[in-house]
Amino acid sequence: MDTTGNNNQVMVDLTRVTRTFPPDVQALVDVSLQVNRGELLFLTGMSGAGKTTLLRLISGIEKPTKGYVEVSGMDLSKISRARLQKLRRLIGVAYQDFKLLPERTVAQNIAVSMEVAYRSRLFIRKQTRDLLAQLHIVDKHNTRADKLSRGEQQRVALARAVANKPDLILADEPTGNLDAESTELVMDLFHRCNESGTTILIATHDSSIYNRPDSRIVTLDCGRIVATKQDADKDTSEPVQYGPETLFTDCLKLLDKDTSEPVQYEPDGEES
Amino acid sequence: MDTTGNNNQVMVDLTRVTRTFPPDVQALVDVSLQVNRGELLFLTGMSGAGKTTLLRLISGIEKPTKGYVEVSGMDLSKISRARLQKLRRLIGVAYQDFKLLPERTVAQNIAVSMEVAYRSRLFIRKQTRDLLAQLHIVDKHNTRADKLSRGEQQRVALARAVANKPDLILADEPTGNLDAESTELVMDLFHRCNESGTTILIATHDSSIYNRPDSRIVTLDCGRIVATKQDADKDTSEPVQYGPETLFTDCLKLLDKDTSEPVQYEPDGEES
Amino acid sequence: MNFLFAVFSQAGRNLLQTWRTQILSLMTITLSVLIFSFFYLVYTNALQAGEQLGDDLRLIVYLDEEAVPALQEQYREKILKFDRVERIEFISSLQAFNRFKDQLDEDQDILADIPQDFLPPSIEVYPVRSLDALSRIKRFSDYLQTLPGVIKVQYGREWVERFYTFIELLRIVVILSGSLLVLTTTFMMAHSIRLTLFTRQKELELLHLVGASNSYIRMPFFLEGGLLGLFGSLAGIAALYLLFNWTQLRFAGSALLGMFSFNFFPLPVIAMIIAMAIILCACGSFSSTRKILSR
Amino acid sequence: MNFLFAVFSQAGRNLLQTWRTQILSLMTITLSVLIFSFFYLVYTNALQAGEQLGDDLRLIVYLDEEAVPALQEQYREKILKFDRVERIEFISSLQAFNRFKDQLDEDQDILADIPQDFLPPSIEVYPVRSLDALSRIKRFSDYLQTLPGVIKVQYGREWVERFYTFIELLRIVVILSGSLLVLTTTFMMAHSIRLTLFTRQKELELLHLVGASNSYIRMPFFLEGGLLGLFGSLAGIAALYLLFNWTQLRFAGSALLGMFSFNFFPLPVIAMIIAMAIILCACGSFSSTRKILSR
Ligand SMILES: Nc1ncnc2c1ncn2[C@@H]1O[C@H](COP(=O)(O)OP(=O)(O)OP(=O)(O)O)[C@@H](O)[C@H]1O
Ligand SMILES: Nc1ncnc2c1ncn2[C@@H]1O[C@H](COP(=O)(O)OP(=O)(O)OP(=O)(O)O)[C@@H](O)[C@H]1O
Ligand SMILES: [Mg+2]
Ligand SMILES: [Mg+2]
Repeated sequence: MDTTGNNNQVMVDLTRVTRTFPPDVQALVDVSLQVNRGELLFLTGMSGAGKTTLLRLISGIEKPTKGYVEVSGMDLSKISRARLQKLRRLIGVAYQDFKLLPERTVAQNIAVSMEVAYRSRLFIRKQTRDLLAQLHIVDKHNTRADKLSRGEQQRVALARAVANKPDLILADEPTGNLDAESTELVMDLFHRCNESGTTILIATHDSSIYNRPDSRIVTLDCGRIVATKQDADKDTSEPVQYGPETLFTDCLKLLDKDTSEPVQYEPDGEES
Repeated sequence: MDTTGNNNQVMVDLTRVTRTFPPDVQALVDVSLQVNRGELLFLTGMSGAGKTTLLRLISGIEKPTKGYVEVSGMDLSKISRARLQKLRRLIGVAYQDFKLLPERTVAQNIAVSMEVAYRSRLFIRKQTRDLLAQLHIVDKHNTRADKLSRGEQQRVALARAVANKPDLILADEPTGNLDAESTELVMDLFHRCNESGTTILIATHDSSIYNRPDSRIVTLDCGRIVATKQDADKDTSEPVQYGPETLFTDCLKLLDKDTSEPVQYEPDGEES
Repeated sequence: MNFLFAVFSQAGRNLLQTWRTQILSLMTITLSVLIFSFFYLVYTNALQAGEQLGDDLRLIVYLDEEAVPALQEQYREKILKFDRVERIEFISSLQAFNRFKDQLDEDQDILADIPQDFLPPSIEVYPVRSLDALSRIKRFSDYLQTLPGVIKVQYGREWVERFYTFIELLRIVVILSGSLLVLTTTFMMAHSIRLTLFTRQKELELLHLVGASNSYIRMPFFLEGGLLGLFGSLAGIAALYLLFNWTQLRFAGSALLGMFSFNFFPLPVIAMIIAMAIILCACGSFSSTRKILSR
Repeated sequence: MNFLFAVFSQAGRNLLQTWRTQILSLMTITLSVLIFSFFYLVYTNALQAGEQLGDDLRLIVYLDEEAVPALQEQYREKILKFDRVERIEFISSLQAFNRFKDQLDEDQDILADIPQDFLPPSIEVYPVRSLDALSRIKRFSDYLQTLPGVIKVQYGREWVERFYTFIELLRIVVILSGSLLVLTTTFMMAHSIRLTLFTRQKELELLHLVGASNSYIRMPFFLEGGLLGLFGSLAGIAALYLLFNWTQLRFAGSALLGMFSFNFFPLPVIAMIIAMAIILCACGSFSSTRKILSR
C-alpha cells in the first residue's frame, strides 16, 4: 500500500494544538506530540481529558482551533477534500461509540471500510472471515449489528478499523466492554498489526493493557499532556515532559469551576 | 417510597429462565437466581455470556422463552401493562449503550426518569444538581448529551438510573468508559444507595470493582450460571454452585461451532 | 396537577426542540387545508353559478292556435307536474309580434305590411335554475312536444348543450383533481407522521423504558397535533381568503365576475373546517404512537 | 471496474434495505407525475375544446342596402384587416328570406304574404376559432358598427360571454389548482428527501468517516433517483391512461364527448415527461447528499 505524501519517519505530528468548544470548554490546550511510523502509543487520562478529541483531530474529523496537525507529512488544514478522503482510507478508526450500522450484518459492517477503497470481493471476504475468527465471533458473521452484545459490537468495530490494512490505527477505548480474555485477543491483533509496520494509537483507561514494559504512554489531563512514559527500547528524539502538575490530579478546571464561579442553573430554563 | 406487590424479602426471583434468540442463539439457559432486598450483586462473565439479556429480562424489556421472572413479588409475564409501567418507575436502569437523548441537555436527560414519575420540579432540580456534583460533571449541566465525552455520558446515564430513588438499580457495565478515579465516584454512589436499602445488580468485566471481600458475584458463561462467590457476612439461604465447568472457559458454544459445524458464509449474499 | 404540568411542558419542549419538523408539518397541514377548502369553494361556487346561469333558459312551446283560458289551465297543469319547472307564461300572437318589433328596434318599418298574427302563439316554460335541470331539458322538451296542439318546442339547444358540457367538464376536473388531492394530502400526512416518528423514536423508546404511562407519552402528541391542526388550518383558510380576494381584484373589471357573485365560506363553515382539522390532526398524531406503545 | 461494481452493489443494497421508504418515495413520484400530467392533459384538451367551440361564433352585420360587388370588395378588405377573422360571407335579402323560410319549416305558409326582401342584407363574419378570439369579440363588433352602411351588428353576445366566462373559470381552476399542486408535490419531495436522509444519515456519515470518495457516496443516490424516476413516472402515466380511458368509457354516451374529441398525449410527450422525471429525481436525489458531504 503506498503512502501518500513524503516518506519521512513521523506518522503523526501535532504542533501546539489547541481545541476549544463553545461556550468555554478547553478540550485540548497547546498539545505537541510526535508519533513515529511503526510505533504503538497509549493515550491515557481521566474521562474528559481530551483523548477522543485528539484522535478526532488526527483523523481530520475535527479541526484544531490553533496549531497544526500533520499526518503522514501532510498538513490536514491545507490538503484538498479528495486527498483527505484518500488519507482517511489509510487510517483505521475504532470509535468509542463504535458507529456500526445497526441494520447491516456484521460482515457488511466490516466490509464498508474495504469497499470504499475498492477492494476486490475476494479480499473483502477473506479479511472479514480472518478477523472474525481472530476475535472469536465467527458465528455472528450474518447477524445484524444491533442484535449483538455490546462487547461483540466493540470487536466488530475493531475488525472494521483493522480490515483495510491501514497505515495508522486509532483505537478509542477498544476494550471498555470486553472481558480479560477478549481484551487479550484484541491486544494480540494490535500487536500483530504493529509488528507488520502499522502505527497504532490507543486511547484507554484500562491499565492492564498499557502497563507493559515496552509501551510508550502519553497522559492527558484537562487537555494538556502531563506525562510521557518513554518506550524503553526504541529511541525517539525528544522525551517530552511537561509542567509541574502531578499525575491524575482532579481536573483543575473542574475544581476552579466548583469554587470560584458557581455553576449557573437557569432556574426556569432547565425543564420548560 | 412504597413498593407495589407483597413485601417479602426477595426482590428478584428468576426460576429456570431460558432465553433463546432466532436462529439458534442461546443467550440464557436454565438460569435460576434470587436477589434479596438490599443486596449488592455483581454479574460477571465473558462478552456474550448473557449478562445484558438477564438484566433486560428483569426490567421486563425482554420476555423469557421459558421460566418465570418475578420482581418485587410480581410475575412479569402476568401483570398488566399499567402495573409494568409502574414497576419500571421503581427500577433504575443504566444501559450499556446509555440510551441518552442526544439533543437534550444533561439536566433534561436526567430529569426524564423523574418526570415520568410526576416528581415535583423542586425535587428534580435538587436531585440533578446533587448527582452531577457527586459524579463531578456539574459544569456539564446545560450541555447537550451528544457534546459530552463518552465517560461523561456514562455518568449521566448512571445519574438518570439513580435519580428517581428506585428500589432496584440495574447497572450494565457502568464503568466501561471510566478511569479509576471516576470509577471510584460511581462505586461510592452505588454503595450509598445500597446502604439506604436499594437493591443493586451490576453487570461488569471490571475486576477492580467486584474483587472486594463483601460482594456476592454470579458468573455467567454461555448463558449458564457457572459460579457464585458468596457474600461473606450476609447470609442467604442457598449458596448455589453449578456444574463442573471451570471459570471463564472459552465459550463452549463457540468452540462447538468452530469445529463441528462450519460457519456458513453465504458466498453471494454477503455483499449484494 | 403534576400530570398536567408534565404533559404541557413535554408538549412545549417538543415543539421547541423539533421545530424544523414541526414547521414542515404545519406547512403540510396548511397546504392540505388550503387545497381542500379551495376545491370545496370552487365546487360550491360552481353550483351557485350553475343556478344563476339558468336565467334565460326558457323553452318556447309553439302552439297551433291561441289557447283559451280553459286550455291554458290544462297546459299549466300538465307542465307544472314537473317539479323542475319554476313558472310558465302564455304569449299570444300579438305579444310575440310586439316583441319582434321591439327587437328590430329602428327597423320596425319592415314589419309594416305584415299581419300582426304571423307569429304563432306560444308558452314560455322556465325550468328551475340549477345545473341539474340542464341535463333534463332535452327529455323535458320531448315531453312537451307530445302535448296536443304543440307545433314545435324550441330552446337554445346547442348553447345549452355546450353549457352543460362545460359545467360537466368543470365538475369532472374538480372531482378528479379533488380525489388526486385527497391521495396527495393523505400521502403528505403519512410522510409527516413518519418523519415525526423518526425524529422522536429514540425519545419514545426511552420514555417507554423508564416506565412512562401511556397517557404521559400520548397526551403531548395529542396536544401538539391539536395545536398544529389549529394553526395549520387557520393559516390555510387565511391563505385561501387572500387568494379569493386576489382573484376577485384581478378579474374585477371583466364580465366574468359581473355575472356571477362569488362568495367566501360563511363563518360556520370556516369554524367547521378548523374543528375538523384540529380533530383529525390530534387523532392522527395520537394514533401514530400506537405502533411504538404496543411493544 | 471495481468502482462501477461498488456503486451498483451499493445502489442495489440500498434499494433492498430501505424498501419501505423507497416504496413511499416511488408512490410520491407516481402521484406527482400523475398530477402534473393530469393537469397538462386537461389544459391541452381545454385549449383544443376551445378551438372547436368557436364553430357557430359568427357576427352578423346588417347592412342598409344590398352591397354591390365593388362595395363587397371594400368591406372584405376592411374586415379582413383583422387577422383574427377566418372568413366572411355576404348574405343578400333573398338568401336571408330563404333561410328564415327553412327555419320555419312546416310553418312556411305564414310567410306567403310577406315581400321577399323584408329582411335586410347582411355580412356574416366568422372569427378565427380560438379561446383568445372570444375575448375580443365585443371590441370587434364595436369596430364593425363604425363601418359605413352598417345598421347593426348582432352576435350571441350573452352566450358568448357566458361561454367565455366558463372557459375562463375552467382556466382559473386549472391554473390555481395546478400551482397548488406544484407546491404540494414540491413539499412531498422535500418530505421524501428528508425521510431518505433520516434513514441513511448514519450510513452517509460513516462512509464519510471511512474516507469514501464523493462519487462513491453520491453515485448510488443518483442511480436510485433515476430508477425511482423511471418507474414512478411510468406508473404515473399508466395511471393517467387508465383514468383517461375510464372517463371516456364513463361518458361514452353523453353529448359531452360526442362534441369534443379528447386525446391522450402523443408518444413524444410521454417520453419527455418520463425523461424529465428521471432527470429531476436523479438530480434531486444527487443534490440531497450535498449537505452531508459539505461537512
Ligand atoms: N462537540 C463538543 N462540544 C462541546 N464540548 C465537547 C465536544 N466534544 C468534546 N467536548 C468536551 O471536551 C472535553 C474532552 O472530551 P473528549 O471526548 O476528548 O474526552 P475523552 O478524553 O475522550 O473522555 P472519555 O474518556 O470520557 O471518552 C470534555 O469535557 C467534553 O465534554
Ligand atoms: N436481540 C437479539 N437477537 C439475537 N441475538 C441476540 C440478541 N440479543 C442478544 N443476543 C445474543 O445473545 C448473546 C448474549 O448477549 P448479551 O447481550 O446478554 O451478552 P453480554 O453478556 O451482555 O455481553 P457483553 O459483555 O458483550 O455486553 C450474545 O451472543 C448476543 O449476540
Ligand atoms: Mg473519549
Ligand atoms: Mg452486555
